[in-house]
Amino acid sequence: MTAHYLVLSGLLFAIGALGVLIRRNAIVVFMCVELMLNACNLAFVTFARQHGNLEGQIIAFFVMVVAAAEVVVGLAIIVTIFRTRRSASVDDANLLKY
Amino acid sequence: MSSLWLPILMAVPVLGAIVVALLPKGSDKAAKQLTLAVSLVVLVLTLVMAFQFPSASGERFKFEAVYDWIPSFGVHFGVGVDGIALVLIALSAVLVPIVVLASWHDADGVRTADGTLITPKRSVKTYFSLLLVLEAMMIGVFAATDIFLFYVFFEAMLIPMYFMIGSYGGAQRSYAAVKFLLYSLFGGLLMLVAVIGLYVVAGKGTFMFPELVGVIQDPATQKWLFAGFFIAFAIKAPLWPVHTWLPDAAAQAPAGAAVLLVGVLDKVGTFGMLRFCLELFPEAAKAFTMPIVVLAVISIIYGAIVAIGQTDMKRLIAYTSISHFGFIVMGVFAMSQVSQAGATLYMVNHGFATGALFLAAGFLIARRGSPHIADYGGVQKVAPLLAGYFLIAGLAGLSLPGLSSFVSEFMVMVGTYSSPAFGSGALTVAAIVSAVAVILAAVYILWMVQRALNGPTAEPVKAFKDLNVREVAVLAPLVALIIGFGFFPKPLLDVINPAVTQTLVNVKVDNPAIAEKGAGQ
Amino acid sequence: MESPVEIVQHTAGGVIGVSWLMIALPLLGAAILLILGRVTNRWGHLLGVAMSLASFVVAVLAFFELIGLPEAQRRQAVHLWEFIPGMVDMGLLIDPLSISFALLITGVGSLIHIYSIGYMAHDSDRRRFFAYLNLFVAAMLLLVLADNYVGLFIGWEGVGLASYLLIGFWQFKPSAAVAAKKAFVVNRVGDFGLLVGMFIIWTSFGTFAFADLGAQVGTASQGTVTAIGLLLLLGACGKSAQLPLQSWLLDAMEGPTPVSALIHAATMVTAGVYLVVRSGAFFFEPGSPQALAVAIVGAATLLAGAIIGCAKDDIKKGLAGSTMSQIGYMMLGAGLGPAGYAFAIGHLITHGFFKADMFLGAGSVMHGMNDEVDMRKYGGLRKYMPLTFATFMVGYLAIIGFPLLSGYFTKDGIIETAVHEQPVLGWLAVLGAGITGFYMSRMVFMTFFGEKRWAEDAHPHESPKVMTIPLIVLSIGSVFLGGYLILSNRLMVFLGPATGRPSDANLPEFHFASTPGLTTLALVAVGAGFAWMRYGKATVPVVAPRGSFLTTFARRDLYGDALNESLFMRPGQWLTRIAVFFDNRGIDGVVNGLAAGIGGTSGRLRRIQTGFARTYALSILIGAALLTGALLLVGNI
Amino acid sequence: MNGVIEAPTIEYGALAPLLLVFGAAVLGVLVEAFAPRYLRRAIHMPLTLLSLLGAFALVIVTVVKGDLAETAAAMGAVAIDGPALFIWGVVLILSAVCVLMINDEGHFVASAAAVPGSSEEEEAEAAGSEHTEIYPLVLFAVGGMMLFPASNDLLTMFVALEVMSLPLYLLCGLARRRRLLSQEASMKYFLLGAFSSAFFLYGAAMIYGFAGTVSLTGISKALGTSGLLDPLLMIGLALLGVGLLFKIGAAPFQAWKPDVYQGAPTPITALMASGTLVAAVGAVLRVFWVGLGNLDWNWRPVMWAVAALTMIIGSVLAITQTDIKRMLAYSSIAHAGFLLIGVMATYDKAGQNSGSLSAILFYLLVYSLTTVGAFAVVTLVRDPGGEAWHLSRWAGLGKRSPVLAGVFAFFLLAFAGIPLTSGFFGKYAVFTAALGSGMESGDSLGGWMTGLVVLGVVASAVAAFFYVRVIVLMFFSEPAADGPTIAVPSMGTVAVITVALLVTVGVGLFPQPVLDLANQAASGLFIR
Repeated sequence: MTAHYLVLSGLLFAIGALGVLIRRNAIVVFMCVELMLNACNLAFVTFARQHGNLEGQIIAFFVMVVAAAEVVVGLAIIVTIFRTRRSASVDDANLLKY
Repeated sequence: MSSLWLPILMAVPVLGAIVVALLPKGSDKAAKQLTLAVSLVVLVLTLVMAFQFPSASGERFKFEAVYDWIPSFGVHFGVGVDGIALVLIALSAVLVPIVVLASWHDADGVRTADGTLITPKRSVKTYFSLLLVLEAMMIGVFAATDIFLFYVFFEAMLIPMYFMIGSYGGAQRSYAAVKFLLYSLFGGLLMLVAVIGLYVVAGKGTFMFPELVGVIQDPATQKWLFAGFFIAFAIKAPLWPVHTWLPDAAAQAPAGAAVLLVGVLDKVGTFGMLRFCLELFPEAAKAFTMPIVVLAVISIIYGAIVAIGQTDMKRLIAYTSISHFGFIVMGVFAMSQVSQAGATLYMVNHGFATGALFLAAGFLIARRGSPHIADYGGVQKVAPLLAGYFLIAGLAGLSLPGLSSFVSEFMVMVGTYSSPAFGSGALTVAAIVSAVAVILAAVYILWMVQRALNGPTAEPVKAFKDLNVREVAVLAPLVALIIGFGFFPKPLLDVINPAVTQTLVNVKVDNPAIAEKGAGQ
Repeated sequence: MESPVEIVQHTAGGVIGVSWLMIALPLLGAAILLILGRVTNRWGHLLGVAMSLASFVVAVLAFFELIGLPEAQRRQAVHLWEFIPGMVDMGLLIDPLSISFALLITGVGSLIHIYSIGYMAHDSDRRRFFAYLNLFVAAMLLLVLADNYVGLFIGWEGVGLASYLLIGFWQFKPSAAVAAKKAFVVNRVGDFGLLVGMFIIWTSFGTFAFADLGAQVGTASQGTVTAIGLLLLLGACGKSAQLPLQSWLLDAMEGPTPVSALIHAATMVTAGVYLVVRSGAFFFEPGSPQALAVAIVGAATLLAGAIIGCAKDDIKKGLAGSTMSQIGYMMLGAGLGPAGYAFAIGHLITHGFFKADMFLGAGSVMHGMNDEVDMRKYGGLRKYMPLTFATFMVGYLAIIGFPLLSGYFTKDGIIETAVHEQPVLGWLAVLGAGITGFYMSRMVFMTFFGEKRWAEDAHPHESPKVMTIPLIVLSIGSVFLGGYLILSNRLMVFLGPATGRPSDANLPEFHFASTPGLTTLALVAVGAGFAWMRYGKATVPVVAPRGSFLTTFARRDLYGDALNESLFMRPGQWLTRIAVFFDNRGIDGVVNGLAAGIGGTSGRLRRIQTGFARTYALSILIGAALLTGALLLVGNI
Repeated sequence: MNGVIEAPTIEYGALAPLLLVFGAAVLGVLVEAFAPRYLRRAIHMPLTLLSLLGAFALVIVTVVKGDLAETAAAMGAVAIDGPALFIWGVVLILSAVCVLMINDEGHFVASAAAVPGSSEEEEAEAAGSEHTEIYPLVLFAVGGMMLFPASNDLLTMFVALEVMSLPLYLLCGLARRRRLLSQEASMKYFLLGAFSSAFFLYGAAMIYGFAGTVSLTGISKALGTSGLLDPLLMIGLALLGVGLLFKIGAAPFQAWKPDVYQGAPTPITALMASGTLVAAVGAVLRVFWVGLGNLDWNWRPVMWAVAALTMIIGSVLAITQTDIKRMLAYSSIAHAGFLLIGVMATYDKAGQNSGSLSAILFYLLVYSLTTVGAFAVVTLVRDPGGEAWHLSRWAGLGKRSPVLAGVFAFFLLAFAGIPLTSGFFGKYAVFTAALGSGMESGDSLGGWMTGLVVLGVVASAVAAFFYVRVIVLMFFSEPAADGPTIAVPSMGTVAVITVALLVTVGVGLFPQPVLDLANQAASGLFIR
């Protein structure tokens, strides 16, 4: 019965990954990453339930904290880029290539 | 047990190099003189050592010295010489001072007879310290009795030569230098795999050559490892078809460097075949003999034919060397006492003969600023000495009887023809075909002589000055050696023969020569 | 038949003990002259002559010491030094054969040295010339004195070198340079044969020393012996300008005339004959394929040479043709086994005299006619240079075999034996003699008779004593030597120990009125008469008429050069071009192509680094998918 | 489960180095908060350096004391064993060296917030203000690098990964010159890094799902008992791998490396190219042989492909690079490939693999130091607009400043693995290990290992080409008319280059001491 949750988390993860690939706006891309992280959380919690131990749930909390930290850093970077380029599009920033 | 001869022999030039490199700015002359002095010291030491050789202790290797270097890899700083190594070390020790003298002005901007600058001024100190480093490595590579140490020198030698070609050479120098380096490096890396493989398979935990002889038994393994070593050596001693780096490198290198490149560095390849390919992997060596002899014969004839077609002196000489290396390889793999002794002697004589030829050509080019034969003509009239030495060197190149190279070439051919190692007539055929090179050699040398030295004197040639004292001092010793060993090769052969006998024992070919004639003892 | 006697190691000292001086002295002379260089310009030529004479003296003394010994002792091997340990011991072999060569070489050599003092007087490089001459003498002596094939080969190539240097002595003339190179290269073709022959000798007998070989040849298979014989013959053809390797000799006339006299007439070119005789062991029984081959080559060459001689207007080339032809006779003789050896060697010696005589005479003429060589521009010179004329006449009579002169005895000896052993070849030789009569007479008439056809500035005059005296000495030899050697078989008996000879019982005696002999004389007379009509009575046009097909055929040296060119030179050049191209484009092309290929790949691959973060993300996703897939796959294997 | 939770035990002694670094980092933040602007640098520099050196000293002490715990510290969260300590030492040296470089003027932006080319920026530059936050950020990153290879459960590892990465994301964006590039690099690194760490986390989740625990010890126990072909496990393994391989820049996860290395301020590039790589390889080793050691039959073939691909991509793509930093980035990709060969070799059952483990540790040490040296040289070759990155600008450097060019050439030769340089022995050790394990009976790959080594050899021959190309440029071609100026190196940079050179030369001549160290570190293997 935990299977459904796993499937859901899988879906979420896939959606997030796809979002990263499809969306241009850096913020959205970043939110997709967060979505992937949360998919992980769901999986952890599910497994915690399945194995009947707390580890998974504890991990989920850790992940949230890390994600928060990531947000801080990420937004800082993205905002700077936006200020410089007047655009938050991931594709605009491709001076570095080949 | 451990004698200090060889370590000292290697230390002296290294220290010399460091001192030369540290000399203050503008002390070019001092650098040259110091280098010359150091190289002469090395020469003297080598000769003293050589004269002690017969009486020195040790079965296979004499003057042995073995120190731990990298215990956890089983690597030793192990040096020692048998007859073969000794003569090659002596060759290097003789050539270096001559080269130093010959390239006296190479680094400070060469001007032609009519005063046009061919090569700009470059760092003299660097050039000569590189030369000394190279000398140390040349001695080391022949002296190494530890396979890993041999490999280290084998590869490290490339670097000084690379810089000598790359920053002191002709117009195409960087292309030539890179080609030379990558070609050899590639071969060397394949050899590295074989070296490691040998270490792992042998499982002896050591790289000392004597302890690894005859350890690998399984024929299949032997073949793989043999291939690894042989390819590296074939590239080094350019064997058809992996030879094309040599003409470029030799043509672009300054004459002095070219002499060391063709005279000594390439010998490492043939030396390696004789010392390592044969003794470590005898079964494989026997299995591969025929294909390799075929390649050698191709090199002999092909090199000669292509040489005939060259318009650039140095390239021409390089191709003649390819032909000569064919002879050496053929002699090595014919696996008879006479042929291998001949091949070893050939390594030495070729060093002198081709060295002299390169240097004479270098002096010619230094006066005219062009390597193209067509730009010369009638040199004989204005510079008889230069022409004379050039001619003698050339005659040595076509191994005229009475000159040293004849003895070795003759021994290689006779030894191959009469090799008892293999019943098959293939070797006799190889010998006969290779003898055709005798005719071709006359063509490529004499045609060059005819075009460059004979005929009416070309306009720019009229300005030529004849050899000066320094240049005579460069060529005279070589010519003396060429003629001397042409009539009295015994001293060399007496040293070489026992070592060759030992080799053949390790290769386990039935060799009547060891019993009676040939062994010279 | 008596076979050669055993070679004994020379123990007692004496002159034979120091016979190496014969070689050493001229070698020393050459070394001094070359190393000291200009310093010796003033007295260099004198040193050269002195050294040559000294070596002649040694030879004479050795000769007398040798004939002092009993027959069985007359082959003395003198050990010198260990050359290649276990392979070759360098040593000299003093026996009748080698000593007679030594006498010829040093004797005629010395005369030519002396002659050259005068001939080269005006050449700035006279010193170098004498250095080379000495070098040649030394090498030639090593060739004939060495007691093993390797030593012989060293001398063999040494004379080749000397001849190269001397032909190209005036190397600033492109023609001379080319001729020198050609001579060397063609000789190398012969050397190839000699080399391979030596391989087989070593392989089958394990020695190069004549002493050991003589005994062992019997042990080898017929095939081996034949192979060796034919290969040695190839070598001989190269040195002695026999067909098919004759082409270099005519060009070799580019050298100064004394050189042509010494090297390309008297001595070096006869080395081939020496080789065959010295290797008698391999040619012993006449009629064996290799012996027959020698005889055939000889016969063919004697005709070819004679024909060429008929058409040449250049006096030296005419003589060169005749040299070819005469050596052909010697070869023929050498191919007839021990019976012919004595005559071959005899003819070789006498030819050495009269041909040298005539070459030097020609030189003297050129000297007077400021180096004009075209006989059509001579004529009526007998009044102006009587001595030269007289000596030349002697040589002429000797060569056409005028009764009782040297050539008569030796050539006739060869012809007689040939007719007896190989009739066909014998009669060809007779024919050849007739042609000889024609072309030599032609030469004499064109040069010394008829009316003047000189260039305006020509002031013919007799040459100085230093040049004429050698002529006289040589002509004396040309008169008497032959008779002395042949009559009562002196030479044959003398050479016996070295070459083997018919047993005393059936030593041939000389018939003055044999069929072949008389036929020869008749034909010679016809030839001479024909020559008189064409060139004596009739006026000789200054420019050569087109001439018949046969004439052009002869003028072009029987198209020998054309043949070589179309058969070897051109294909060779093409091969070279192709090889060079293949090397640059083919082999090196592959190497560079490989490098370029990697570079290209890199250039294309780096395009996948688009710089778009999302592309990178995609690559990561794909990578993840691949990894997962791979792992699941591997897991289920 | 009962409600009683015991208080966790923490081995402060063993963890001291780690704690010191993190503590100093926190202290640094406080300094940022309270110390006056003009004082900050004066405080930060010694604080950072001292804490790093102190931590290094502590590591030495622990090693000398020698009694390593049999089990992981901090309730099994942090494994402080031989390899970990070795890596700690290496990371600490590297970071200390890098800090010397970082400390130089002119690498970092005056005010990150200011728009490039804006008036604010000019003012900030005029005021000489600068971002002293760099120091604590570096310290956090270093702390992460230490924790990453030492963490004994996937959670700790994930946290360490982030602690290591987040500061680096920021640092990448702080270049003073070419700020657009710098910011772009920073963003790419951030997004992709976050993306990949998400994979890592999901992989961890899957494995947790399989094993019911995230501690590596537990995982390997679980593997020992139950069936190994559970798809959960495989997926987990794969995704975990993605996260780790991304960090060491193995193909096909290498895409970020060139861009980030090029854009980031060179000292930071040096830190990433050396420290991050070392830490990541350490983590890979720990996960793949402590956690998944029993699974090697499954992951080694895949790793084989990855290693091969990485070497090829790295060396082939480097050939046509025209930017020195990009070229070095690709070269570091190629070297990651060589290191993976080592990882492949290190499979044998406990005790057997110490040889190859020490090979990898040795390789890490020598390679990373050479790398730092090389980047240090790059910082000195300047154009008016900043560092001269384009290779064409390096033409004839050998004429203008032979010493610098010579040193750089030597580093390049070391990268190429020419004998008598440290790089050669690194390669040699790894290749030997690989062949050795290939020859072992019962190796799942056997002959394939030889194949991989040959491939590696070919790759390094190709790689040699572009190293040589730079040497050709520097020495054999004539200098450009308006060639780059060579900045007068600060004491710090001189020190960096000297250290790097000494190690490269010294180890090249006498590798034995370092080898002994590596052997000793490897002898204990990992705590399981």
